[in-house]
Amino acid sequence: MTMDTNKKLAVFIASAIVLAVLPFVVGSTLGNSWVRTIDFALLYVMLALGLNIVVGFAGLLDLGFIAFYAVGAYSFALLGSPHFDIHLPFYISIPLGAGLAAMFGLLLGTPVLKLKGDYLAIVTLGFGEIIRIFMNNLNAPVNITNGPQGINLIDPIQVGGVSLGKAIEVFGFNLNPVHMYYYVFLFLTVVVVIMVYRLQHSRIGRAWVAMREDSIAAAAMGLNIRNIKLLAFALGALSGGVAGGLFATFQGFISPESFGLLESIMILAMVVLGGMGHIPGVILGAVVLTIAPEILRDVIGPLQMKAFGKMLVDPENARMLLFGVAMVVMMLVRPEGMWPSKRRAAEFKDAKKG
Amino acid sequence: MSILDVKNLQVSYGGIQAVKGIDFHINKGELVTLIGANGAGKTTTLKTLVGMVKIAGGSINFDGKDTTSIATHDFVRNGLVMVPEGRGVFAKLTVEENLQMGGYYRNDRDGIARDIAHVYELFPRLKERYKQLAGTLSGGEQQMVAMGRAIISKPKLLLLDEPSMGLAPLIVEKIFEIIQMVAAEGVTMLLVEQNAKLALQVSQRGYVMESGKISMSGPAKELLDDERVRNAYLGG
Amino acid sequence: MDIFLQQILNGLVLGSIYALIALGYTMVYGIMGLINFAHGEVVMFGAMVTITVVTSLMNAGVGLPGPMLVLVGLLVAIPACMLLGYAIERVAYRPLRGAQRLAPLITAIGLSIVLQQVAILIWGRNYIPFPAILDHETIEIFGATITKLQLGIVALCLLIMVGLLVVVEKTKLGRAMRATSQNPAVASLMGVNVNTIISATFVIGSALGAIAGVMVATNYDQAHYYMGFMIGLKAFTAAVLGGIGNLGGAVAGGILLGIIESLGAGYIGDLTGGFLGSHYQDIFAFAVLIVVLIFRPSGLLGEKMADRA
Amino acid sequence: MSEVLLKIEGINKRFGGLHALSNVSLHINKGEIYGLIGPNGAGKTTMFNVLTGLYTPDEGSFTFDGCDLFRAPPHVVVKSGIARTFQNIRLFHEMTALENVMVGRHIRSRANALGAVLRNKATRDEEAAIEAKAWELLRYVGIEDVAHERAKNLSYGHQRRLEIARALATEPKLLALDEPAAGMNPSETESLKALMEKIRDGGVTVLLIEHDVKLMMGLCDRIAVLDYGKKIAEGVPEVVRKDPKVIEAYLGVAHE
Repeated sequence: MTMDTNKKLAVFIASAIVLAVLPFVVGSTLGNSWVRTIDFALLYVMLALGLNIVVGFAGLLDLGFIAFYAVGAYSFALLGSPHFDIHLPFYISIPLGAGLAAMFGLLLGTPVLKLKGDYLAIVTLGFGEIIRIFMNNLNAPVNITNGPQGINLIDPIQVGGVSLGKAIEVFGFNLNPVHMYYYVFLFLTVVVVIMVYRLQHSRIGRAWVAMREDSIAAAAMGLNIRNIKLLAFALGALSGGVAGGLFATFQGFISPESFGLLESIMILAMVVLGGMGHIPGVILGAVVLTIAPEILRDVIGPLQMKAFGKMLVDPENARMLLFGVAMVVMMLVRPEGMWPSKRRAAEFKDAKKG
Repeated sequence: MSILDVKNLQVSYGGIQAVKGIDFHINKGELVTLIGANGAGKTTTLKTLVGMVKIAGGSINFDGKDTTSIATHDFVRNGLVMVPEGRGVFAKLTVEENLQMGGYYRNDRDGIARDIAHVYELFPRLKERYKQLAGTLSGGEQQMVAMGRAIISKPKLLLLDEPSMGLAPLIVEKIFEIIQMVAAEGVTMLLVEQNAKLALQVSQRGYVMESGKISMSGPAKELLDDERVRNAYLGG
Repeated sequence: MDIFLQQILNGLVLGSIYALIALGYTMVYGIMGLINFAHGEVVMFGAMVTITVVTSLMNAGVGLPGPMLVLVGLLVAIPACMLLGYAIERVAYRPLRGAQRLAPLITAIGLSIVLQQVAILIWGRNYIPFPAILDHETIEIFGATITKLQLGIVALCLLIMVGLLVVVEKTKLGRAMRATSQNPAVASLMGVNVNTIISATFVIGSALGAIAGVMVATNYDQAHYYMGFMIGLKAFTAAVLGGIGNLGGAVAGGILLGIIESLGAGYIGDLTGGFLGSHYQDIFAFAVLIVVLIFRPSGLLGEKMADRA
Repeated sequence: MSEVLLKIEGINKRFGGLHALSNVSLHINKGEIYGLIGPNGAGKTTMFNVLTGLYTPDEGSFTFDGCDLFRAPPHVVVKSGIARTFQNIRLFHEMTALENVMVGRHIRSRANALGAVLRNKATRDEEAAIEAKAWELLRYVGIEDVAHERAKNLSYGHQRRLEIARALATEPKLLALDEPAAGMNPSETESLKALMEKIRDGGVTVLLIEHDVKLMMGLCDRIAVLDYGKKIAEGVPEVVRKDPKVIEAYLGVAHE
């Protein structure tokens, strides 16, 4: 309790104001494509916080997390697009998708409970790939997912008869879809943040940490390790499912390509590089890893043109290369992440010493 | 002439001082025993001698050299060999392969072969089972493997950590016979044991360790008759 | 019946390659207890380097027969991959030994990405064809066909596996490797430099990976920067299937997985009444992996671990 | 005759070829301090792991306070009222002392994920109760002044006490302590002894594994001696101490 209440309140109000006007400031200075990037950053914050429950809190390495995002996205797309010509409103299809994702979480969690570390990582990775393979191929003989072509024309969110998919004018302000979705995403992100924060500081959050630190001692304290693990899987998947639904409606189009292993690794990297188990760190990780590549995309090309007069390295290539190098270097020099919790920072310090 | 000279040795383990400044020495050709209750710091002391645990203070002089900066895998070249607690045989290697591991650092094929043959003479039991996986041997036979392997390493000093641990009384006696046989080969040994009586019976000198310190030392015969040794184990 | 035999033959070819790569995983796992996530990339580099060497030799007008060209390519690719394997261990694993388990896994994933991107830088994003220098002459066995090249692949795999077994079982190095994997502390008391042994393990595994990479490239007539991922994952599955850490298990697991996959691909349509087609081939590996890990985590030939805490 | 709290009969546990426990039977009465001693490797800790559900025994029977706990998983064992500590102290090192004890309350509390997220009144009340109880236990073992320290930064003696407080938080009827005095100096050992007596007098039965026979003699109401996985003696300390089989197990057989 180092900050007094007034200071906290001031910080809170200041950040609320910043977050409220952010899309307009960014939109008018940098252009709406950057607002879109910020929207994606919020989606990734939700995803990373979800994965953080599994990896950061419970200490279970999951390399197939993107599967839950996919389940959420496909549920929304199938329930709100011309593909089956079902058009459920978002407030039904998003919870449905999230619930389905949570069920998949249990489905994956149940058989792999006893696996540890690397084995768990590989099996979850395999699970993610299986889901992707199914999405890619379930277009025949019965067309469910429309295969590699993906699903198009997914319904935008409708609030009180207003579609967020089209620009509108309110009091002379020109509201673009990217602006409107920003507020929807922001709202849900705040909900997810509150949810994970409260979970972390509850009996259940303590149980996760205890299990992560010493599962034998935790079992000896009467913790039902099986249920605690399953809960982590299900709740993580739930957040992933919500983010997936939002992704589908925001993009209006999804295909299996968006749900590859690299995406899983990207989200894991957000959690790890940000600071596993630490909510502010994970948020930072998600924001940095969403925005930095976009900046790089804008910078790498022109920089090369200036320096060498031609493109030596394709920007996409350079971006991924930097990402890989960053992962390696970060693990070697600062394995606790950019903004670790005090607890984790200490763990890593001790590991280095010992 | 002492082959090992330890002065004011201190070792810390995760904040706890396990060894709190001990002095001891071992002369060439001697069999010395270090006894004490569980947790007294005996095993830690041995591990420190072969570089498996870092020393926090004091000095170790082995064969005229300071050994505190030598890597564990170089000790055997210098003539210091340890048989760890639980004997440390490679369970999935055959008896013969285990013995060959004893000669790992040596380059004289013929010499190793001769020494292995010698070990088989000492322990005919091993010769019968040379192709068997060491993990399938009895505790006593495994001890023969561990000791035979150590002989092939040609140690100037052999450290034995709790050779009797977890074995039935009959086998324990067998093991002490083996230790005496190896001592008769002229190998200098430091024996760490919980079974105080047996250990002192086969040794020339002994040290008693209690909570990280050496509380008593002297000729083994004297320690054996000392009422305080008895008390250190069973309480007054 | 000839479809059955055909699928068995196909599976055998595929399985031998899996087995060769699985050996790399299983050796590293046996000695360090870690999955070398970047091993698939070593395989990819082996394929890429060989193709490059062969193509440049051909462009330079060197008039060697096809198999000789491939051999020269291999002779370049093997040391290159050995170096790569050595570097992977030094960069991703050695500094993190004793750290939390997550850390080396993540550096290895990072390194995989780096290696893939480097491959794109060098060779581009497209499939590169294996030059048509090997003839694909087929022979018939009871109505099923197999190319001579494929027969060669199987034979070479078997030869290498036997060679590796001899090294591990009969040489001083092999003995030290086995001793280290069982008890590194005692091995170091015997004078074994554990670091050297670990490096040797990576280097040998990488050499096998290089050879396997070339086999994949010749078998499918092409190579690609991303090829290491799927094949690596399947080979890992094979290693787990056989019992990770067990060399014989890796071989058996590889061949078994290859056959399961081929038979699965051949029959899945019939089995599911046409609902699932042969493009589901890839799920077999994962399904096998999951099933094995759940019901027999120690693999088919692995020993059951005692339940000591 | 005092009431039997824990009754195990003919327990066998093997690890591969090793017969770690052969046919061991123990009866522990309500309200006593019961000691389990034996040389290193005698099977004491294995016995403990069997008692607390970490190992599943091969044969035998195991009833506790009227419940059949044979092969029950750890969380069921704890729920029925057996709590333990570990020989090599297994705290949640990065959690504070207070949080460690709060984890111990897990089995006696019930808020679920939804409650945690909504933070309704029932959850808040329960959370407050958990914290209050944890403070009470820290005071009980005498370490409330380090409540906010991370467990790993505590002194050895404090860690031992914290582990006991954490175990007590599960409201055990039987508290099983695995070598609690290991690595302690004489004055720490003395005050630990006092704590154990206080716990017993508070109505909790205590089962104690110790290597330090001296400590056991003055503290335990009854003692059993294990050697090579077999029970070789049982009874009041004075008798056990003079048993030749016990002396032999500890000092070793003389070499004829």
